[in-house]
Amino acid sequence: MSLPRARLLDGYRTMRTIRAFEQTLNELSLAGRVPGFLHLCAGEEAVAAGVCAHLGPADAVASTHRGHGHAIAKGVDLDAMMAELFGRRDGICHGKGGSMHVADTEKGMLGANGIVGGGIPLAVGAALSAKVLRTGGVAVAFFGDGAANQGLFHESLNLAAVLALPVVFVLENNGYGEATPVEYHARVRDLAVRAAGYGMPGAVVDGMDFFAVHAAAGEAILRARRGEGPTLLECKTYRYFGHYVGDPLTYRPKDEAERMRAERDPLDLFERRVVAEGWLATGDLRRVDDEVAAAVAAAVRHAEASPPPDPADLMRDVYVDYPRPPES
Amino acid sequence: MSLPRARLLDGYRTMRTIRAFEQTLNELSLAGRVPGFLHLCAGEEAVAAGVCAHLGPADAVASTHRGHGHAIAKGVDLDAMMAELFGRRDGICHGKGGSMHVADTEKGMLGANGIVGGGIPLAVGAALSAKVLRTGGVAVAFFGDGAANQGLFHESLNLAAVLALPVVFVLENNGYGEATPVEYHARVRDLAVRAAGYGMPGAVVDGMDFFAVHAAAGEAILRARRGEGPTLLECKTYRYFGHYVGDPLTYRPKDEAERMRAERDPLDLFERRVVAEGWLATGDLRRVDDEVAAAVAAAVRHAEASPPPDPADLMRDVYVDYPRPPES
Amino acid sequence: MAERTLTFVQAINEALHQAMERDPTVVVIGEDVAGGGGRAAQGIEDAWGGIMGATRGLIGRFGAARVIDTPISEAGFIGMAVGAAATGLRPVAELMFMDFLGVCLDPLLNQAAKLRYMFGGKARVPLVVRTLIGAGLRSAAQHSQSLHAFTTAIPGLKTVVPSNPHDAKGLLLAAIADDDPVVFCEPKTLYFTTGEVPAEPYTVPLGTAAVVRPGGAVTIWAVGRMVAVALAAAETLAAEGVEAEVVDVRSLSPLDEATLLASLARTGHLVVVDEAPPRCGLAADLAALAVDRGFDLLRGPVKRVTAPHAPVPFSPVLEDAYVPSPAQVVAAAHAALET
Amino acid sequence: MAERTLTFVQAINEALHQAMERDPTVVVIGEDVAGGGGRAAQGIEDAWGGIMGATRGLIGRFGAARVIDTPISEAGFIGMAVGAAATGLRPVAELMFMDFLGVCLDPLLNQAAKLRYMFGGKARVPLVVRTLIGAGLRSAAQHSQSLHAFTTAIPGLKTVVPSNPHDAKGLLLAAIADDDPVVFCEPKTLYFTTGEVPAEPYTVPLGTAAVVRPGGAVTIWAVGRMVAVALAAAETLAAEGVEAEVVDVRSLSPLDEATLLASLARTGHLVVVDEAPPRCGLAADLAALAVDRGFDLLRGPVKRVTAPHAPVPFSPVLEDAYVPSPAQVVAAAHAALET
Ligand SMILES: Cc1ncc(C[n+]2csc(CCOP(=O)(O)OP(=O)(O)O)c2C)c(N)n1
Ligand SMILES: Cc1ncc(C[n+]2csc(CCOP(=O)(O)OP(=O)(O)O)c2C)c(N)n1
Ligand SMILES: [Mg+2]
Ligand SMILES: [Mg+2]
Repeated sequence: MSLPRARLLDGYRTMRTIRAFEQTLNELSLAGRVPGFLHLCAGEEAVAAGVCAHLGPADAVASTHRGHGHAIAKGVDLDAMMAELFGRRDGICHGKGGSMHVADTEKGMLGANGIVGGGIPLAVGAALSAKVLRTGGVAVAFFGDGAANQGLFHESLNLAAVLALPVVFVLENNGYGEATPVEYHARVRDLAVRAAGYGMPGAVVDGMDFFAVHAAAGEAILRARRGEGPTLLECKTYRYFGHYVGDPLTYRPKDEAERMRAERDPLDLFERRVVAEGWLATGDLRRVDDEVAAAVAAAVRHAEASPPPDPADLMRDVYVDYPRPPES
Repeated sequence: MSLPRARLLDGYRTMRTIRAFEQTLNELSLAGRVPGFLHLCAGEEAVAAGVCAHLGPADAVASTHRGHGHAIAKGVDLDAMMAELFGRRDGICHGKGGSMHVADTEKGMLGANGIVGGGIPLAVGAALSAKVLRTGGVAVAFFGDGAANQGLFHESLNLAAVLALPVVFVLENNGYGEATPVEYHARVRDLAVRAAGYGMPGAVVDGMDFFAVHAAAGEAILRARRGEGPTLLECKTYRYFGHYVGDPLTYRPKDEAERMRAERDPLDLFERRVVAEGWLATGDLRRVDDEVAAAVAAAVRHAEASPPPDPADLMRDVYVDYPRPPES
Repeated sequence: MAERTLTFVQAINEALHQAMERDPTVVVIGEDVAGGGGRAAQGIEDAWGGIMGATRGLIGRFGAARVIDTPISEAGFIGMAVGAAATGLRPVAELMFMDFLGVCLDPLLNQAAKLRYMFGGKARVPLVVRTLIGAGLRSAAQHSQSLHAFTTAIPGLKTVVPSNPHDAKGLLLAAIADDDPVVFCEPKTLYFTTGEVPAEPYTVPLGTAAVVRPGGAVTIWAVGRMVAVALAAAETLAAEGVEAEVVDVRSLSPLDEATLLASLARTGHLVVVDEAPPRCGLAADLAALAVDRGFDLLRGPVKRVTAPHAPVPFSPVLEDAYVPSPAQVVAAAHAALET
Repeated sequence: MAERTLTFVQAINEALHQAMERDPTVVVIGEDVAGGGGRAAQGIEDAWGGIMGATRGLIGRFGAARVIDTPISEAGFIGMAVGAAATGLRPVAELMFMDFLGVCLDPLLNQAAKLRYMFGGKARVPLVVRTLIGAGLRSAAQHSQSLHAFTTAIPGLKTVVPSNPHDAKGLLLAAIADDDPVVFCEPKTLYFTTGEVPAEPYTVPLGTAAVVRPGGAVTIWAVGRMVAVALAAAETLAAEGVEAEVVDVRSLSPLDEATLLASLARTGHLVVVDEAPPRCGLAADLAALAVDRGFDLLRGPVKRVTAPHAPVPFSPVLEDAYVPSPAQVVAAAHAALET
């Protein structure tokens, strides 16, 4: 099943941007140029891109600690995002959030989230808003295989099913929660089977294949938009880097990531497909690559040029309105 | 499948004791003679009796706000239990716990629990102790249909499956969580299907039929004892009284309870079966009825004769050991 | 206008009706807030209207789309309410007993309280969580706690505790209109106490304390159910010739430091009364305020009257000994005046 | 015996080894406490040993039956630990960051803390929950909180916060040997600080504070990471001729009121330093103690130095402004001495 050329290019651009962004950050972080810890999603690009291709600004996504890809796919400004990761004043959160809290509510990006499972009920809430306010919007909750063992997952899915809310639960199964393999932390092959416990459709998708994700997500989002309720979509995927930048990766076979990169890389798979089918030419893709490289480099320059926040803003935005905070 | 005569009489005595205990409490509570709120389990006797018939003092159960039946079936002393409900010094918890916290750790009764779902992980913990300390014991978590929507349910079942612990999860589906029917709070006919999400066997049992519960629980407990891991057992049952004593019961059809009492009463079903099969004579059962009635009446007398706790004991048993509590 | 008397729970109910009437984005969410799972077809829609009737009648008036019964999934539905608040609704979620914060702290602690700050000011979370607090109903350790200090401690949340029907209505309307997340604690033993309540909608602004009894000898800061206990103690003290000034703290965060300290300035002596246990509680918080910003005003020790450092016991004699009494407040006032 | 220097995390690790060695009922439970899901077959059993290595080596020595990797299910596994503690084990559960209390408060608040009392003394819950607290690692609002006041506030729980490797080992061994549930808070920025630690097992009793610097002019009560901040401030003050006495509170519940008040008796002036925000926190709790039981000793206001009433920000410049500094403690000491 093909897509219009512009949509194909958009999908590819999203994936390439995520890849370039994450690779750049890996280097910057290892070089000590970015504060704090980073959870990178290189390898998982097809999920964010394939799902968010169906979403507009009236639709909401809630994300995870590994949230850069979702933010990029949801259209968050690259410069402002990079500045945020640097902790700068021009950051999308003015430096208050950092990598784990990148957010842009105007774009429907309800935030990365430092609490495993924490974003899931937020997406359900966005779906409730869409339903009550009849915006026609849908919500998507992204979360990992590890998060599927949190109580928040269970309660959120059942609640969404009971209230028939327009939300899609996208489980990014990358095989590990930190150092723990999914084969250890759950006794089922497919976590998607849990959907049946809520009377909700569940599906397993090849999360390395943009087209597979795009098709399955399209269907689920359409169901949601039609008022037919939620879906659980398990995307089998893989993270190339460690759990965080600096992870010694002692817990997975040395060649596992190399094999995935060589055989299942989502950008390669995409390229092979579109070229083989004659939908796009290699030159089209290389042009995107160049544009993306330039954009990411510009974002780094923008971030580095941005001043740090003013310490006087420490107490700003704790509340919308608060008569005199307590002295300390 | 028959049982030895003594086991049959035990099972009946347990059910009859629970029934008499709860009916007596309903009257006492309506008459204002028992403090606080009571959640009675009349109608659900076959579950507690059928499951606990397989348990010894080295086995543990964790219970719910509707816990009198589990405590009785687990062998907690009737006098001490009644005194507890009256808030007296001779209560099993010296008046500190009341109906929602009836417990006797020496009997392996880890407590009624005021938090919906709160007891489930405690049972998992008792199973961990049994496994690590190689006691040969098993643990049982009793909980309701409503509790199956708590995150604690989800996390506990998955954890028990992952660690292959000797625990049986007994879901008492009485059709309602407070005023909310199960058809509203879950979109599945059988909550037992959730077991599949944890790679755990799940079964649906007629919870009004002592023999059905006894057989299914026996199998699940044997599995657990053999080290083959946990099971989820959904027992379809019914509570005759309201959610609490005083509940106006506006949320269920007027004749529903009457129909259940007439057609599906666990004591009646038991009696019909044992008499029809010639396992016991009606006279045997009436003798038990009389003994039970006397025992419950004696428990009430004991409770009423017991003095209230000494207010000086207010600060006792907060800790095993605490150097001077703060003044207030 | 003629006087009109309502119970505390009627005042809450009226506030909810008026808020939903005026603002179509207000929704009510919780376990059995209608009851019967909204089974309109069977004519048993509003079977409960909340466990103590606070939400009764709402579903009939505003429909199941805005009065939402939930499964027993507090973390799920309060988390949902947070997400809904961040995307255009003004949810009023009911957490049946504050003890159940145990199963749903995260959506408040890590989400509602922090989204706006973490997002650099880009989010608003106009959420209200209504919840019952307090001992006295022989409900034992897991249904009797007063955990208002927990939410007061969390930057990003606001917390209020009304002590009478008038404030219950006015503070609830203010909380619902507020653009920040507010935890609205309802002392359950006040539910059927009565008081004058104007029929029209009105607000009691968050961040305002109220002097509920003037007096020059000693100040008593009290909250929730303890306001009545303080007033009873003040009567006894008055009979002894000691005029106590009683201040109803009522808004725990934001805190009306000015009104509290102004009273202390008038008397120089202070007793703080709170129903929660003593450690890291509101009483300690207010005593610390006194000894920091009000040290020059103090002419004696700040005495706290709180529950003891113990869980709430079931037995009536023990529970009665547990809850702070007017006699304890009188004794504390004596001690505060002793220096 | 020769001096022996360990890091804070090595001291914790040694205490865990020694406790497990001596008592076969001690088990360690948590996410990646071994890592790799205990996949012995693949030779990657101890892949992590805890996110910062505190539990490293345990699974190799004591096996997967006693060193238990869990799914990301804090309420489940801490609840399990409570149940295990009530039935014969002495679990040491690891809650990776104390911020995650949001998803697992119930097993502590409503179960571990209350079982013994509710059961009339029939249960013991010898549980330890180890958890990281504090800002400073640029981890933003959900991975930087210091929630030790939350557990201190709960009757039935004990809470300790060691400030150095020696106490880390001794308090952890005492906590594991204790028959009550203990929340053991580890200030994460201290993890790689070093100090003298005896090799043999020893305990620092719960309920004891320590005077870590004598001085007669002003008392500073501090906890955890703030002890070093207080000591740095004391150096500056000493240069001004003001000798500060620094007391490491270290056991928050039970609290060593005697040692704290004895120091106040010596100086008459008090500063309390805590890393958490001000409302209903430990600093308020201790200031309240001072103005109640220590009022006659006080010759000036009690000044608190805490984080501000805000979430922890990400950006280094903001986070550095957020965490209490020696300069703030010096200023507070000046204010405390001013009257
Ligand atoms: C409630 C909670 N528990 C634990 C953590 C620590 N933690 C951060 S990421 C992570 C692993 C999450 O695994 P998964 O959901 O599979 O997402 P992935 O990292 O693989 O993308 C853990 C345990 C946390 N942030 N929140
Ligand atoms: C965490 C929590 N939420 C809500 C309640 C209030 N509550 C007490 S019993 C109950 C219904 C429980 O339903 P179910 O699990 O089906 O048990 P049943 O009462 O039917 O035996 C509720 C909501 C509670 N005690 N704890
Ligand atoms: Mg994962
Ligand atoms: Mg039920």
